[in-house]
Amino acid sequence: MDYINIIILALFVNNVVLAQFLGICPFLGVSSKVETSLGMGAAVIFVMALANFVTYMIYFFILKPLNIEFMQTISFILVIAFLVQVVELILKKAAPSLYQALGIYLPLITTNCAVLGIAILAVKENYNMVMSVVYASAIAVGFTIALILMAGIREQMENTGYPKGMKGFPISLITAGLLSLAFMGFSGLVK
Amino acid sequence: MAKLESNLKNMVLSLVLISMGMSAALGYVYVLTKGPIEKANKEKEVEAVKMVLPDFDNDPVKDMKEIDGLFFYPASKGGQTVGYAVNTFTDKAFSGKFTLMVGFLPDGTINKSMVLDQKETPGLGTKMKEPKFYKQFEGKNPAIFKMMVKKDGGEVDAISAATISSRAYCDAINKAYQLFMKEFKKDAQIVKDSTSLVNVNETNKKED
Amino acid sequence: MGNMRYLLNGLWKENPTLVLVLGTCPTLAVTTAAMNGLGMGAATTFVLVFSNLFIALLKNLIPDKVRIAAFVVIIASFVTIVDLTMKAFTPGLYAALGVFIPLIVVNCIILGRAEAFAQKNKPIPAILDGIGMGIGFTLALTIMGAVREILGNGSIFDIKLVSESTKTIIIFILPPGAFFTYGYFIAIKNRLSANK
Amino acid sequence: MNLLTVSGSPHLHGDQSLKKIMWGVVIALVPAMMVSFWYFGLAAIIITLTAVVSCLIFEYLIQKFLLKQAPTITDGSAIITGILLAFNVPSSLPVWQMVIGALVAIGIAKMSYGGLGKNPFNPALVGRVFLLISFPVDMTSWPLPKPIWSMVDAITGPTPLGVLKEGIGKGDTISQLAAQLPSYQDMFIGGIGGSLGEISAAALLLGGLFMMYKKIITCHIPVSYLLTVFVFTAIMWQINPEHYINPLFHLLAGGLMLGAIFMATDMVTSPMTYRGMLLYGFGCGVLTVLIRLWGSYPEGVSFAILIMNAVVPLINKGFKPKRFGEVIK
Amino acid sequence: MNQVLIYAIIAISSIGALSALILFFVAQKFKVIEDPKIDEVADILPGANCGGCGYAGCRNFAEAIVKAGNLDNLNCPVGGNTVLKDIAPVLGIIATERSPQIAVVRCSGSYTNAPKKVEYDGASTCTFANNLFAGESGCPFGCLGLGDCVFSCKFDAIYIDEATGLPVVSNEKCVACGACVKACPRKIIEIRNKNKKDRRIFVSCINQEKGAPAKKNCEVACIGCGKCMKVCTFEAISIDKNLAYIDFEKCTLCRKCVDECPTNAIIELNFPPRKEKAKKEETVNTEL
Amino acid sequence: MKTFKIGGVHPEENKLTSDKAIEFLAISQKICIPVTQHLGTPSTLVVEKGESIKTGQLIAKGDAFICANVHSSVSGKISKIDTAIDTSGYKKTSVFIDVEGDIWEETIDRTNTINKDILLSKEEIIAKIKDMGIVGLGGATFPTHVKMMVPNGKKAEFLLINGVECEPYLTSDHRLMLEKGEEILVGISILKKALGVEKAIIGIENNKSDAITYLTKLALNFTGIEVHALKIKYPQGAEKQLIKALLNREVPSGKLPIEVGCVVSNIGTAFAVYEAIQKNKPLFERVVSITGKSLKNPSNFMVRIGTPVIELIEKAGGLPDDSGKVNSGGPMMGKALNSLDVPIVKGTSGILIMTRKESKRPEILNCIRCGKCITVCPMGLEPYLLAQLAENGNFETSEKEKIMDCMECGSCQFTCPSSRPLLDYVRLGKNKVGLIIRNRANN
Amino acid sequence: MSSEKNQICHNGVIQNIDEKYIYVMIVAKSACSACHSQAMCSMTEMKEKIIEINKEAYSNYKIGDQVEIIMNQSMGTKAVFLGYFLPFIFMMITMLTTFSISKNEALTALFTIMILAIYYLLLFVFKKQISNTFSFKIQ
Ligand SMILES: Cc1cc2nc3c(=O)[nH]c(=O)nc-3n(C[C@H](O)[C@H](O)[C@H](O)COP(=O)(O)O)c2cc1C
Ligand SMILES: Cc1cc2nc3c(=O)[nH]c(=O)nc-3n(C[C@H](O)[C@H](O)[C@H](O)COP(=O)(O)O)c2cc1C
Ligand SMILES: Cc1cc2nc3c(=O)[nH]c(=O)nc-3n(C[C@H](O)[C@H](O)[C@H](O)COP(=O)(O)O)c2cc1C
Ligand SMILES: Cc1cc2nc3c(=O)[nH]c(=O)nc-3n(C[C@H](O)[C@H](O)[C@H](O)CO)c2cc1C
Ligand code: SF4
Ligand code: SF4
Ligand code: SF4
Ligand code: SF4
Ligand code: FES
Repeated sequence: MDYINIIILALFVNNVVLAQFLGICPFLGVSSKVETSLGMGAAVIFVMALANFVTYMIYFFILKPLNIEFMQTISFILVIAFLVQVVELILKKAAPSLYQALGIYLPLITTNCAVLGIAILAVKENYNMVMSVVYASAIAVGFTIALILMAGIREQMENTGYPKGMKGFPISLITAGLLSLAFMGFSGLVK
Repeated sequence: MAKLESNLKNMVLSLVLISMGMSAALGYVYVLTKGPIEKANKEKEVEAVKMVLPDFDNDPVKDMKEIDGLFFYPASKGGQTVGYAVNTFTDKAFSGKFTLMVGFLPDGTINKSMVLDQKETPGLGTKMKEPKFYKQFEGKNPAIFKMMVKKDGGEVDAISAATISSRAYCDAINKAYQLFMKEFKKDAQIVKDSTSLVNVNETNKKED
Repeated sequence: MGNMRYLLNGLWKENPTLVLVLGTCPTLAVTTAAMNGLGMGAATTFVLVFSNLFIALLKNLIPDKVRIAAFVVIIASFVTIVDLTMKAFTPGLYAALGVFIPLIVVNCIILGRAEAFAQKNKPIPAILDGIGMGIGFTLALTIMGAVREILGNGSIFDIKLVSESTKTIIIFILPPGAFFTYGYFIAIKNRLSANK
Repeated sequence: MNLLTVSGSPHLHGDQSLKKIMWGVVIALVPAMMVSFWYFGLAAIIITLTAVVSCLIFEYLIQKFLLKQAPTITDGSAIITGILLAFNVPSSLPVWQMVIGALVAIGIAKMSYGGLGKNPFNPALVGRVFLLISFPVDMTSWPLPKPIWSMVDAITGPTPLGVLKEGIGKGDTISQLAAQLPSYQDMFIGGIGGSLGEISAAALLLGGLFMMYKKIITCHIPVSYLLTVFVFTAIMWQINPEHYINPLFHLLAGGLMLGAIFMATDMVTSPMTYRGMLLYGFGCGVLTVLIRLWGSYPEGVSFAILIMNAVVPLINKGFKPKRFGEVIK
Repeated sequence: MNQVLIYAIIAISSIGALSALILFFVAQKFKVIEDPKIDEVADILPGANCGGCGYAGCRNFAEAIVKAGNLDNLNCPVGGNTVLKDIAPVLGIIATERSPQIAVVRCSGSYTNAPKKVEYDGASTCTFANNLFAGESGCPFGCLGLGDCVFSCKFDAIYIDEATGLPVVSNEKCVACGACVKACPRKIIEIRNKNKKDRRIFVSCINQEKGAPAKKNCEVACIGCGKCMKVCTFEAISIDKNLAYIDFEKCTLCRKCVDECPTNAIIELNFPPRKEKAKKEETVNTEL
Repeated sequence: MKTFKIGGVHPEENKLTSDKAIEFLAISQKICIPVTQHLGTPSTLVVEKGESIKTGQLIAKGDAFICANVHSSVSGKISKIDTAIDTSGYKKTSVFIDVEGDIWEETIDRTNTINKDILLSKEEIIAKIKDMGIVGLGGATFPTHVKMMVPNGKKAEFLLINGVECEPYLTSDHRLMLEKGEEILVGISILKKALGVEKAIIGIENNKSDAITYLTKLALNFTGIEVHALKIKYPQGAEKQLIKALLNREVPSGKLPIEVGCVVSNIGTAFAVYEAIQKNKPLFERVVSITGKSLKNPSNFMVRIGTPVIELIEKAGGLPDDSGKVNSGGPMMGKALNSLDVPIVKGTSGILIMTRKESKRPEILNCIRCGKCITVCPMGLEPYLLAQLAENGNFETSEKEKIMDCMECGSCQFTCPSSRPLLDYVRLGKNKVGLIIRNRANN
Repeated sequence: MSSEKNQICHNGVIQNIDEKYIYVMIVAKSACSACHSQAMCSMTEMKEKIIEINKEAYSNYKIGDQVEIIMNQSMGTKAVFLGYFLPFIFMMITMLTTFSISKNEALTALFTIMILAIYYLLLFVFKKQISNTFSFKIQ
């Protein structure tokens, strides 16, 4: 039941955004509309899973055998940046129309430090390949959940209006704080 | 100087050159820091062992033994065993797992203990790093000291609002103690009654 | 000399934490204590200054299309250097900052990018801007760390300000407290700037 | 001569008003308040007063000086927040902590968003959870009720849910714990350990019925909430009655009644259509049981409601009323 | 140790080479077909995205400028002439001078001039009130005073004067973006030349009723008597539908018409006071 | 008892004048008849200043498709043709007549005999309805002859007669049913013939039980006319709600009643049709309730079109001192008048004088998302959201949220505990969205 | 009318027209415009995207025209499904099954990459059909 544990932990108890503080920038940036955040979420899930898959291979098939684990950061970030472009390229080649419909989310993902952060954490936790990918996907789903909840609240706020002084980041951060407060209720769900 | 044009040759060349330069620099820094990093890591270990045991003159890290996931560091002074430091852990903690270093005197009495690595809640679970909590274990022999929080019928004063962490602390020490007794029973003096325990404590104090 | 303004820019007007709101993750994650904020700020400043310098120097050697890739390599290298150095010489701080040291790379790509994009290609302004941004970041993080540490732990730079038994508002060193502190910090900054 | 007034239709207004609603809730809270005063004595009165007064003061100050709005403290909503905040803490809570709780409830949860009606999260619950996390020791030491008008420190003891969590955590079975648990009659009428407002299910139900009679709330949320908790716990109970206690206990213990009747029904932070309300109640129920049975907190009501508060905008977006003339396929 | 160094160099260099290849590929594939001038122009524009130029945002405006290739009939109200001057070299042309403009409220139906006949009690929006009724004063052309213009202004340049119930435009803040003109359901606000020292002369009324009914609701209504037209030597004044209008391109600010108007419907702003006629009753004075 | 399913409110009924018989109001000396009194294209004037005219003479002609004739309600001399303010205070072209005597057109049958035989054919009936300037008297003043012309491909199955009068205070339809029951039933038979339907149903709310009994008894003598009692609930009189209540059919969004085989007409319209067809009498007078809590003498008057409102008020005891608002129509849908000099028009079903206290709206507070407005909206809309969207200028979303379905019944604003001006903003939104839709259609 | 509800609209400028397609350049705004780091976002150099639209029925446009192109929201959901979600599912399934059977990471990696390659190959093969479902329209 390790997998279930990992998943629940990643989704709720240690939600990336609300408890681990990764991927805050897109969380604050792309959470103004529910529809957009859904699309962004799906892209993040795929890219995170793929990125962890690839960085796992880089780490255990290249860096570790060669004894150059210290190159982790530099190789991971390069790999992730190019992975995103490759996905873009493949999509463009394989299904141009599809690519047109959703390519806009991809570039944003690279500036998301969750992708790199989770890749590094997965290596640190010594997960095996499958676990590492499952972990990354669950984390990304957790990200999507937080993103959608936030987007819902922000859409509502746009309609009701809120104080001028809180406009923009302050109100988003306070809302994120309250969400994170609520999510603390999940603590201890899995040990 | 004019900017280089973006053709294939220039692009590959410049990127490869930059990569080479940077990775060379990196490799160099790695080589430079490798020693200090290892030293720092080792120092942390030795430091911890020193913290929990009386004076010794051997290199416990060299003699370290791993048994069932716990690490035993035997310490001796002048060839005479003065105790064992055990790197133990618990996964019953509030936030998963934490690791402790606990020092046993040859008779199984706890000399000192310290937290190595933990993820407990700041301000709650982390209170176990405060003397008020860990002092209560010092000089106690688990054979006669009920290594449980009072709520569970033991003798340990739990940290308020962090019973779970306190319980886990006991669990980690107990785990170390059990294994220690199993593996090193042969050369440990088993304490029979509390009087001799007091004596042992007194001898300890003198040594300090 | 007009170069001073590059330096001051990052301190207040374009403070990376409070105005540009970049590098939010480390800002929220490591400010549980003033010391951590200071450490993180110093590490970032180092990377920022050196990568700015390198990029400014190498600018003309790098064809446009591989600019980003080259920047990534340069920045990631400096980050790794910081990472290794901290691991070797300040292991305690290194443990506290954890995964957020390697993540400097992501933030610096964004910050450095602004630098490169603005075509401020002279090394001196580039360094000054890096220093300004770095100090701005460090100051913001340290102050936030101090506030959270005082409220949540009753101490500052690990020096206890209140007696052991005094109850502190623990939530400030937990995730929700991070969001609240950051949110109101920006609100206050906005208000101060607006009054000018 | 008096000028005639011109305005768009309608020219009539019904007899519902915000003030009537809010003061109606205050009245509905009175029975439970009386019970708490009876059992916890002067301490309860002090805590309640502190909470209410500080909520009012903070609301006034923030509106006046920060938001520059006309203060609206007479609308009664801050009083409700104050009372409910007090209802959610033990009577032994230090007064200064209560003031911090009120500041958080009003300052962070309500006024940051612009005041009444705009907050996505329930202010009283935000205040409560903030206190719970910040001061876990004080927030979980419950004075046992003793109906004397005195300030003498009461003995602290665990709540029924606390006993249960502790016991099950140690590996005890329900029958072993039965002796430590209060009778259902006590739990219904009052006189068990706990926060001010949660000790008497009867008084809370009375308030709830009053609010339904006055059409302040509808039955959708409380019923679906309580029913979900009942069914879920009943299933677990059937599976292993020695590990999971019976559903009746869950209904009566802790803040469930208080939460289901007074806090989950806060109209500002709950869905607007009946179908949405049913889903919301269901969600609250499931989360409450999850946290109670498997989480690290003995009580999950506050967190469950707060988490569902976050989902409310999505529910409102997804559950529209049935439009007239809409063809249902 | 050396081995590690070599591995590191090889590994990263090969990743570097690979990425350069991919990037080259990508760069080839996705050449952006865009006139670089657009970026240049967009950089010069103020970036307020106010829409005053008639385009959805500054970038759209930049596109339009580059597409048009000249600056005729294009104007950025926020940046004004300086911006256009800066843009001109990008396009390789010389900018034509444009006189600065400002929003002008053409109604003087204050509480005293046009007393309330009924009281309005409803949502504070001019657009709705305009649909509902003629207005509190009964003038079906006059300002409703509910501030749709105020809400539409992005520059805080307009506010409702409590004493008169009429909007007042700030000389300094208004950038003549025209948002308020669009917002006003009665088309009371007009963008006019700012002139030297912000001096302006205009007919502060748009009531097209005949004299008597117009005067019935408001003392300072234009009754279309034509006296001002006769006195104007520059043919700047025209009368249409019982209403005088002063063409700001032709007006020379001689102020003759102001004295002539029997209802004081013509307003002069920011002129030094005159000796003989210093006691003009209702000069809607903006701040300053 | 039947009623519609979703939404609705129940304001205090206050039918002060339900037992006041209809009185004829003496003809005023100064009559001012607006040239356009219906929904649709304006009519064109056919008389000139100085001309002498008779009661019932045509003064404006409706040529366009949705347009109606206007007839003089008095005899005398046209003193001027000028603009006069309408209920909103805007000026509309009107005919001013100096009254001299009361000389009717000769063709009009002024006897009281009830004429039951319908001699005209379907087409002739419609043509005559058109001639006589009949418009719907239920409030919308939609030209009735247009309604009778069922579009190709659609078939009318039922004629529903709206005797609901769900607005508080108003009693003109109620009195008409009691006093002119027989005529109304003949009128209904005429409409049935014009539409070619077999069945007509009269829906009456239960607070008019005397009318229900009376009409039920009378209807026995007519074929295919039924009377149904309805539960008291506002806005049951709205046609979509009435159809839902009587037939349990729902008119789809944006569609007309004919989509579900119905045509809805008001009681007053049926009576006007009777007079037009059987008596040759154009629509130039109507029943108006004048009512209000502090009014001395609330009454039901038969009033000539063009009579100034102030005359009715004088007749009913004068304007009370504490008057705060004078409405044309009921308190829920009526329009507040800017001036008491405006004339009674075809669409005026009542004049309601509200006291100062009643007419002041309560203070507007923040929306507390209580959802009560959603619960009461008979169209299943979310008024709080529509109002917010309109306030923020987000009209695209408003359209998607079906703002155009709102029929402006005001139930939402009536109920809102924060007394938000919901309908004000919804109207604003409808106005803008309507413009957007029209622009789109034109492109 | 009814389809208006769920549409994604973009403003764009016609860049080019050939026999079959109209090429419209759009500014990728929906996500980026909301993001505060957009000014600095650079990982790809494209803030603009070129969209191909089947030419039939739109013959009267010329280069430089400002147009609005629309796509159904449901199509967007479908696109996300096809582009990200389905490959993700395939990837997970392959990985889990291969690993639980073989317990060999290298093999698992190989299979997973293969499956992804096959998936995109399939997308490539069915390019035509897909582009029919996902075509944009000019409004
Ligand atoms: C945010 C938060 C963090 C907590 N962290 C810990 C912790 O680290 N260690 C712990 O033992 N209990 C922790 N607790 C408290 C437990 O949930 C539980 O209440 C406690 O262990 C049992 O209470 P007691 O010690 O008073 O019996 C935490 C509670 C909260 C609200
Ligand atoms: C533009 C328009 C066209 C209409 N066309 C018809 C029609 O062809 N047939 C019909 O029976 N009613 C027609 N109606 C009348 C409406 O169904 C309705 O009876 C009228 O608007 C008055 O209804 P109300 O008082 O509920 O608002 C039309 C109404 C409008 C506004
Ligand atoms: C909210 C609302 C309430 C209405 N109430 C009534 C009513 O009580 N009686 C009535 O005859 N018409 C009422 N109407 C008008 C009817 O919808 C419909 O227009 C009328 O019955 C059609 O008949 P007519 O064309 O003969 O007027 C109401 C309309 C609305 C929108
Ligand atoms: C039925 C009902 C329940 C309420 N419950 C709460 C509550 O749980 N917490 C609270 O702070 N305010 C409550 N209020 C008051 C008010 O709605 C609340 O302060 C708003 O959330 C503030 O915007 C309640 C009001 C009503 C009418
Ligand atoms: S006053 Fe009008 S024209 Fe002037 S800036 Fe404001 S909105 Fe634009
Ligand atoms: S000028 Fe126009 S928009 Fe402004 S308050 Fe007057 S009527 Fe309203
Ligand atoms: S006025 Fe419109 S929105 Fe309000 S209840 Fe009536 S139909 Fe619904
Ligand atoms: S009835 Fe009023 S307060 Fe309630 S939801 Fe509707 S608008 Fe808001
Ligand atoms: S710092 Fe921006 S996503 Fe983490």
